Amino acid sequence: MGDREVLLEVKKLNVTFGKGKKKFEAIKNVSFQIYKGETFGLVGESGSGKTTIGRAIMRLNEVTSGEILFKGKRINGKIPKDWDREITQKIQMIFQDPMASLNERAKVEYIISEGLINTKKYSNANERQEKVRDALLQVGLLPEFASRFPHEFSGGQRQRIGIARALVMEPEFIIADEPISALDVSIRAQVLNLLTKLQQQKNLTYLFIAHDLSIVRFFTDRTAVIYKGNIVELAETEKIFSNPLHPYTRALLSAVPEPNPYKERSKKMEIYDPSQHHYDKMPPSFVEIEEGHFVLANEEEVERYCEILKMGVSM
Amino acid sequence: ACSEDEEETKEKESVYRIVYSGEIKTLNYLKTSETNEFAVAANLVDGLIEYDKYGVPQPGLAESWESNEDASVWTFNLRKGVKWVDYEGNEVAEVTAHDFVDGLKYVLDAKNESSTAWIATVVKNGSAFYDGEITDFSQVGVKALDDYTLEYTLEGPTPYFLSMLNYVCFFPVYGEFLEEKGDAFGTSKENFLYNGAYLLTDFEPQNKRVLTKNPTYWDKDNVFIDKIEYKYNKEAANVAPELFLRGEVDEAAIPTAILDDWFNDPKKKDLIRQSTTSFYSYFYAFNFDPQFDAEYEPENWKVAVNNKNFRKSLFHALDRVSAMLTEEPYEPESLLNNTITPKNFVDVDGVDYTQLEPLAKFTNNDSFDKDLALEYKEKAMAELQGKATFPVKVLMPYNSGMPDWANRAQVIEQQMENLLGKDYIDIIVYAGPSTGFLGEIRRPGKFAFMEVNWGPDYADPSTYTDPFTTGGTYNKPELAEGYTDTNGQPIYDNMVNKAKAAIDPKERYPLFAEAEAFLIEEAFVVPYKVGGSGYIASRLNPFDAQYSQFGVSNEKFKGRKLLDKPMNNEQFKEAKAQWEKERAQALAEAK
Amino acid sequence: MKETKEKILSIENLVIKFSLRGKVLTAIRDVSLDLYKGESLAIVGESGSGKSVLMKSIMGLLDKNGYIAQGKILYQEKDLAQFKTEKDWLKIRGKEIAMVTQDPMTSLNPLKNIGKQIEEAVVLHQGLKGKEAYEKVLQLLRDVGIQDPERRYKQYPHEFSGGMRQRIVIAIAIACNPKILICDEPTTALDVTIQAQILNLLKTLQEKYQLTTIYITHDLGVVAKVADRVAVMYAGDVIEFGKTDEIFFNAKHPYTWALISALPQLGEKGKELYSIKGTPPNLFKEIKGDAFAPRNPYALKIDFVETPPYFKVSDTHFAKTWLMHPNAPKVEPPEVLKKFFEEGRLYAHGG
Amino acid sequence: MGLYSEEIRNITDKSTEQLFEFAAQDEDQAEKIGYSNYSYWRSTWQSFLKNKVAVTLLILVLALVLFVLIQPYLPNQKSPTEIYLDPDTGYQARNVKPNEDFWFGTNSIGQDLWSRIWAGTRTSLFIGVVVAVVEAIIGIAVGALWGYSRKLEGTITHVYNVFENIPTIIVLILMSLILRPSISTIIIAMCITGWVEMARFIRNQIVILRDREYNLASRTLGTPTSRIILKNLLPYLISIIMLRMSLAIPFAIGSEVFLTYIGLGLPVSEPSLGNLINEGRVLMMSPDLRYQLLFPSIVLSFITISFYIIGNAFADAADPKNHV
Amino acid sequence: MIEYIWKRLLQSVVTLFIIVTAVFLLLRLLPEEGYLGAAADKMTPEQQEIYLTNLGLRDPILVQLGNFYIDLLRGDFGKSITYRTDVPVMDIISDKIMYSLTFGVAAVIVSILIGVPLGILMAQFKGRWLDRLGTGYIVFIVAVPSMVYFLLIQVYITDFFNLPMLFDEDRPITWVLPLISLSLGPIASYAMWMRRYMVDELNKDYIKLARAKGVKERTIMFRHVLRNAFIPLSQYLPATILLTITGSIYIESLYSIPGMGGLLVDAIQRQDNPLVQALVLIFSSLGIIGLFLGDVLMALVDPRIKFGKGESVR
Ligand SMILES: Nc1ncnc2c1ncn2[C@@H]1O[C@H](COP(=O)(O)OP(=O)(O)OP(=O)(O)O)[C@@H](O)[C@H]1O
Ligand SMILES: Nc1ncnc2c1ncn2[C@@H]1O[C@H](COP(=O)(O)OP(=O)(O)OP(=O)(O)O)[C@@H](O)[C@H]1O
Ligand SMILES: [Mg+2]
Ligand SMILES: [Mg+2]
Repeated sequence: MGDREVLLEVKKLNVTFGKGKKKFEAIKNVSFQIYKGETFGLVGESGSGKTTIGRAIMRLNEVTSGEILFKGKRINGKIPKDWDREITQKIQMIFQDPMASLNERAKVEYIISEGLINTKKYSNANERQEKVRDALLQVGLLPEFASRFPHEFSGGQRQRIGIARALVMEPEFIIADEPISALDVSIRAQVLNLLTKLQQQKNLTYLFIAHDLSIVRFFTDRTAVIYKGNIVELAETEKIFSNPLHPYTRALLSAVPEPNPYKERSKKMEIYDPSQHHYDKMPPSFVEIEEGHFVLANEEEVERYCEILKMGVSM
Repeated sequence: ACSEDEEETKEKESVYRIVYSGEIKTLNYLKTSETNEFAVAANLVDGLIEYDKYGVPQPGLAESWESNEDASVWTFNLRKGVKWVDYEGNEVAEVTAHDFVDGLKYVLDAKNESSTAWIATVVKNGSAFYDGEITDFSQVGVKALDDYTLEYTLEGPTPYFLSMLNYVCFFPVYGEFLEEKGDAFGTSKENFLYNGAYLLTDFEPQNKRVLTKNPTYWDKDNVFIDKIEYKYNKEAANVAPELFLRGEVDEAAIPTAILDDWFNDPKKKDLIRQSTTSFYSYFYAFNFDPQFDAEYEPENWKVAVNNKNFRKSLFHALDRVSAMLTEEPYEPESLLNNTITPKNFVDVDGVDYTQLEPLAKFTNNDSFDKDLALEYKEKAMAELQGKATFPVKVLMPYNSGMPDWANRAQVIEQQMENLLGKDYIDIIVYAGPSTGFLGEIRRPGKFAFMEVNWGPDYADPSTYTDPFTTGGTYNKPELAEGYTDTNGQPIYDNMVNKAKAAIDPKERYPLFAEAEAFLIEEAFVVPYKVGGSGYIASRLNPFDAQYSQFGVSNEKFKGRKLLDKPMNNEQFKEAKAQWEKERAQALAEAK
Repeated sequence: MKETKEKILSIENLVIKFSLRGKVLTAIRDVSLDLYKGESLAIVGESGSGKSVLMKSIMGLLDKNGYIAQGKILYQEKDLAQFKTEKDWLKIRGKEIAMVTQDPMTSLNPLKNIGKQIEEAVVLHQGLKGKEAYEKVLQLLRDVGIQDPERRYKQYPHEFSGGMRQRIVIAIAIACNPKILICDEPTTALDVTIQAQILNLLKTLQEKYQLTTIYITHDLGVVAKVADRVAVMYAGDVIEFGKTDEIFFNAKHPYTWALISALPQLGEKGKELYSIKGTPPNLFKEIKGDAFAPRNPYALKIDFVETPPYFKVSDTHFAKTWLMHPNAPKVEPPEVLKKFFEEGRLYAHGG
Repeated sequence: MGLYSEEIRNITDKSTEQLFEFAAQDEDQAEKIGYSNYSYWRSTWQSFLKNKVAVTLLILVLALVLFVLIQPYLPNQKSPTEIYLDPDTGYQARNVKPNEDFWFGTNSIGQDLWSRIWAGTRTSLFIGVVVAVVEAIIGIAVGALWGYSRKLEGTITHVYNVFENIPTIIVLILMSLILRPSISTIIIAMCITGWVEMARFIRNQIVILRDREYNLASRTLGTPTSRIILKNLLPYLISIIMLRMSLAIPFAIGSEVFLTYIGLGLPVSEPSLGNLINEGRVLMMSPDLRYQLLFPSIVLSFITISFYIIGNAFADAADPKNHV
Repeated sequence: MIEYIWKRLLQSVVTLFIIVTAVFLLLRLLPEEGYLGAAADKMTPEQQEIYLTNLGLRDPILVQLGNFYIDLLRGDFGKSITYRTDVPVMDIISDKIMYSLTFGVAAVIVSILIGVPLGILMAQFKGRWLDRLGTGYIVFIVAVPSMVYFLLIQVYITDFFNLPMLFDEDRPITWVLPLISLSLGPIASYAMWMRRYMVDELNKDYIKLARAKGVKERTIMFRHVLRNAFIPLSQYLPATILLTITGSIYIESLYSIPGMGGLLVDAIQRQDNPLVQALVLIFSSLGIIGLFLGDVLMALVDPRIKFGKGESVR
């Protein structure tokens, strides 16, 4: 597993907003790697910093310290123009709100071809049109939709347009920031299916941000759980679900409602109380507790978690 | 307000109320040269002399006077017991001869920026003192021989010096007070001393001012109006007629625009009459030094204007009645002036200056003559063939702040072009700036043919011939081609100098009349009209005011009475005829 | 589960239309629905199916361009559909029926402190004044789990997090002392952990104050957690209703099937998740037959011709699909669902 | 409960056997349902057309503009500056009441008011339109930069504060004094102060819009700022811009009237609504002559009201929220 | 907060400095003729030169500017040149400011008292006759040139009630008409803004919740909407009040009110530089203070706003 090609690496990332008294550390010393071809999940409650990480990779937020490497090369801070252009194209993003992320006053055609115009890859208008057509077909929309405006589409279709917009750039890496939270159940499925299909066809790598663990479980290969700017647990998704170690992960898992009245009624919620840690005495570190399973813990907790692992107790 | 209880005891107070839109900047009569400003001062401060209602000089603060042979040294004996008082009537000092010296000293001190200093330079060494060439004021030709005797020594013979004394620069000031107040002199009713017929009891600029009869005035028996209330209103021109109808004011100028309405309304018709004219003279000037933009072809104009026939064609083509209709639609002729010097300015033995032989033919004939105009046009066309391009562009600016002038310009443009033909002239009506018009247009010579005006500075015909001598800023006739005399000077300058050398009016005036006639005959200017225009409704009798061609006398309320009912136009004309008769008599008697 | 069966509110053949720039849109098409005392009813359905409009009509809070074209809303022998004046409605709003709205961020007046906003309801509906009212507000704040209520009383909405604001909104609804509490997507804007807390809170409050509750949601997980009974809406119509387990494990309408099948929990990693093709119908047009038919893989020809009636599945469970007609071909739900149903029933017996 | 059972009975009779067959599933059909063929501008136009008052006024305004443009070429038109003479007296036909010769009468020097009013309307509309356009261009450019560029924000804010706090009349008067009274002076004077409001307005809108997700999306695609402003931001502002521009026209005309009042307007030889009204103002006291004020006032009021209503109606119509 | 005020103050001073300097320089572009007035004709060029030199206009422009600022720092605004010769500029202004202040404040009060309730009622009865009536009024005010109806009001109303036409401070009745005329415009704009803010506010979610609570519509209007709608208005309020002090040029001229309205126009037209500069300083300061007070007022009524958090430019 360790031999897999690392596509994106985040090293000791810190993001701070504001200055002086209003200073706010949104991301604290976060590190993780994303392998080529996988879907990497990022879960956590609202305000925990998920979007901030995504935007830091997209270079929409400035990084306070730390490094972000794409294919081993740094992409944060000052970088050469060529490289900038390349990663603009290679890393793409799908946004949370399908309505807000489309320019309502532009035709679908422009929205999708916008990136192409910028990279000047297809200077010829016909070629671009062709590309737009392909992209629309790929996301399961009809090419004639190109001449319409976004608000003529349903939520699911809009999100597909957003995906098509990312796809025409022929990216290798896509950050999907809660791409389905704003959609209702029936449309969610459409979008998830589409993302899966595209990944298979194009060997894409996803960073999938969500707060709903049931979706993360269905969709991702590995998952990181983030709490107040710290990654508290990172492992293969199934492992997280079968062996959640960090109390916050467990709380999060217990909070997801099950679509089963019987189960749901018998379920007990765990509440995460950060004061249970005694980090002032013994500061925590991000330890690999078993292969590929990292958790934020101090020595005392590591011992306890190992215990749990051995016993194989799950939720 | 304080007069309320007095009303019961006394007979009804005589109050004259008016709205005005032009505020005064200062009360400092030693500094100002603006009519509306010295008009206030004229009622607050008396000078050496004043005039009666026919224009005969009368003793003011001077009880008597005499001059030497050639009229270059004048001595005045002052009235005793005249007091300087403050605005509440409290006595401050007595008026003495020193006050006149102090006044002149102030005026001639350049740093005081008196805009009337140039008149005071008639006094010996006045100019030198002003320019700083001499610093000792005692060398200047004004002396208090004692408290009640004042002597002026002049630069040269000045037979009309008496009329100059009617001007503010020769007014007295109480030197101690002036010194004490410094720059603040004349900025408020408190910073001012009074020896005139009225006290300024209320002075709120841009709001109101009230003149109240001065109880300590030396001649208070001849002051009949007890109080004069001025109310400021920027829209005075529009609201005054209505205010007059409602009895809120006692005088209102009636704008031309609504005249018809008043004349057609039997109730209003009898309230209005023509207003009296002033000694401002308006005329159209041909510019011999065109400095305007190339787009208006100054070179071509220069060629054309130096052709006498061309000038004469325009001279005769200007239908002045038609132009005058824009401001006086009923009796346009009454305002027209056929000479530069208006009627009733000076006379020789009862013969009005404008009726002197050289001028009489112009005075009694309208310059407008279609046939002559066309005749001259033909001649000019023939002579200028190949020299000038036709139509000749005639740049005719007007002040855009004066709607009447704008209208007049449009009328004239059309009228002259239609008469002379658009193939001959192309009059270009041009809107000049509303402030600094003269400085932008007339003085730099940025016009071809334009309405200009001139007001007299003293009661002598030379005041009207001055603007056209070399150095004048009007139309530079000295540059006209073909008018150089044998001595290398312009013919006109020679004529004026010759006139100036004569002292006796009998000799002097006809010479000036000749010079003036020359200007008209050669069509350097087209006389147009006298100042003052339109109609007013007023409870004042225009013929009981002091009459002076120049200076402040005629601004005085002293001696005036309020009518119960305003004069109508018929009454006005009657009274005018009467007055003219009486005046001729009075003048003859005075000699 | 309560078996009282006492109807507290009854909607009969309700049709609600909106006029929009000259055109008419039918948002609720002939809906009939009963609400029983003490129960908690969940209304599910995709976005735009008319859930909110239905609830707003109960409160008399339809937008100005909307009107009840037909039908009755019976509450305590009064027909709310006939209410016209504000005076009528004031007897119902808050006092009898209260509402928890979807968006806690914008539902509070930003310029009034939290305490005053709750107190307004307390004064209005509980007749308390001054100190008493103040005490009551503190009590309510404590009830909805807000610590340090004295301090919080004086704070303004912007000083609260989303979850806390939602609690305030709930406190306001409770303060009205209503008989019926409508929760219109009370947790959609919140993240899972907070959602769970809020739902638990609502449940406790429901018991404590003996409220009849209506939940509107499109999250079946939420339904499972809180509802006794479920009504499924599609394009302005209730197409199936029944007890929660009946809907979850014995659904009959293909739309309900689709809804459940699309749950990611039912999906298999790497495989396609079930999804409904197409988009909902245009409400401006008249809908003939079963509104879901064009997107229904099991559509019968009659679905395009005739609107199906409610077919009875059990005494408490009805479905509006021709598939239930005796003449209709027998269809089985999709495979995944069958498995889910099995599992569920197992639980039912086990649990 | 009785409600439901009853219906079932009825229905069973109605339905025939063969209807209970599966219908063929057509996926495309499923996708297409629920769409209308929508076009933004067409819808905008259609919503606008629904506002009968605005449409009527628009037609009238267009008619007015057209008329004002062709009026001099129509038969029997008089010159706006020619002074007409009374054939009897040979002097100016002053203050002639409206008659068949002079449809709106003449003014105090015998010029034809009918043609003066249209010439004046022409001038004033020209000033209004030019000012509105220039203001819009400068205002939008500055406002867009101000709102979007964080670097320039401080500087422009300062410039704004300066312009905002110099009393407008000072600038208007100073400009009119320094330059000559003429159409271009008036236009320059008004533009100098006019763009400020527009810029602030655009900036506020852009600040609201600039952090919307779709702009972030464009940034992630590497779209240059200029195009983001042009394509992503300005189209959202078009309705507001139009509204403001349509209000700027009457405002500019109003300012011209004001300038004329304080004596800095166009020369009388150049008819404009401003100086026509100012001339007429003097005559208000005489009932006989009031017609000279009446006509230009009516035209001015009509233009103002029309643009006001049309602008508002258009802004309403351009808001997609109000489209069906 | 304190820090914020300091920063704002500093900014304002810089802004003022720029404004005053700019106006100062602009004034030097005016033709010199203007300083001489009618007297110019009778003055010799030398005399004119002396006059202009005495005014300081012959100094290099930077020296003039420097002198101006030095005097200003000493609190000396200079003396009037052409408006009221040699009278200290501040005396002139202080004579007038009371009238303008009284009229301005009264007009603001009247227009708020009428305009705001009108706007509220229009919002409450949106689309009904009252709303239409109000809109009609607003459109009328916008459309008809004010100089036309002001004059009509003055002439006909005074005629009808037999009132004096001109303002006389000692006769209270003469205050009424100018005040009414002065208020007509602001009433319309207050009504218009109030209506718009109310309608905006009425569409917000919290109003729905309030309705759902069972609060009466009228209570909603007054307890919830009104205050919230006042916030956007409150920001402009001080500025409007302060600027109303400058008065209406036209009304002041019609009724002979000795206020500030015409002063500025006169001062510029007469090129009375010291007066213009002082007035610009005053007006600009008023504007800036108004803006600042607006922000403070807004922060007072709106608990969401804290000072220092992002510099809002309105
Ligand atoms: N531009 C910014 N300035 C200041 N603080 C910010 C900024 N952007 C984000 N934050 C803060 O950083 C923290 C993390 O925000 P982020 O948006 O990354 O959370 P998230 O996990 O994506 O939350 P959600 O699930 O609500 O999207 C939050 O507390 C947020 O308030
Ligand atoms: N004021 C209105 N004018 C016109 N149409 C409206 C109005 N309010 C609601 N509708 C329409 O009525 C339909 C039902 O809306 P409703 O808000 O009830 O949906 P919902 O089921 O609550 O959806 P969501 O889950 O998104 O809240 C929608 O098509 C909506 O567009
Ligand atoms: Mg986020
Ligand atoms: Mg809803």
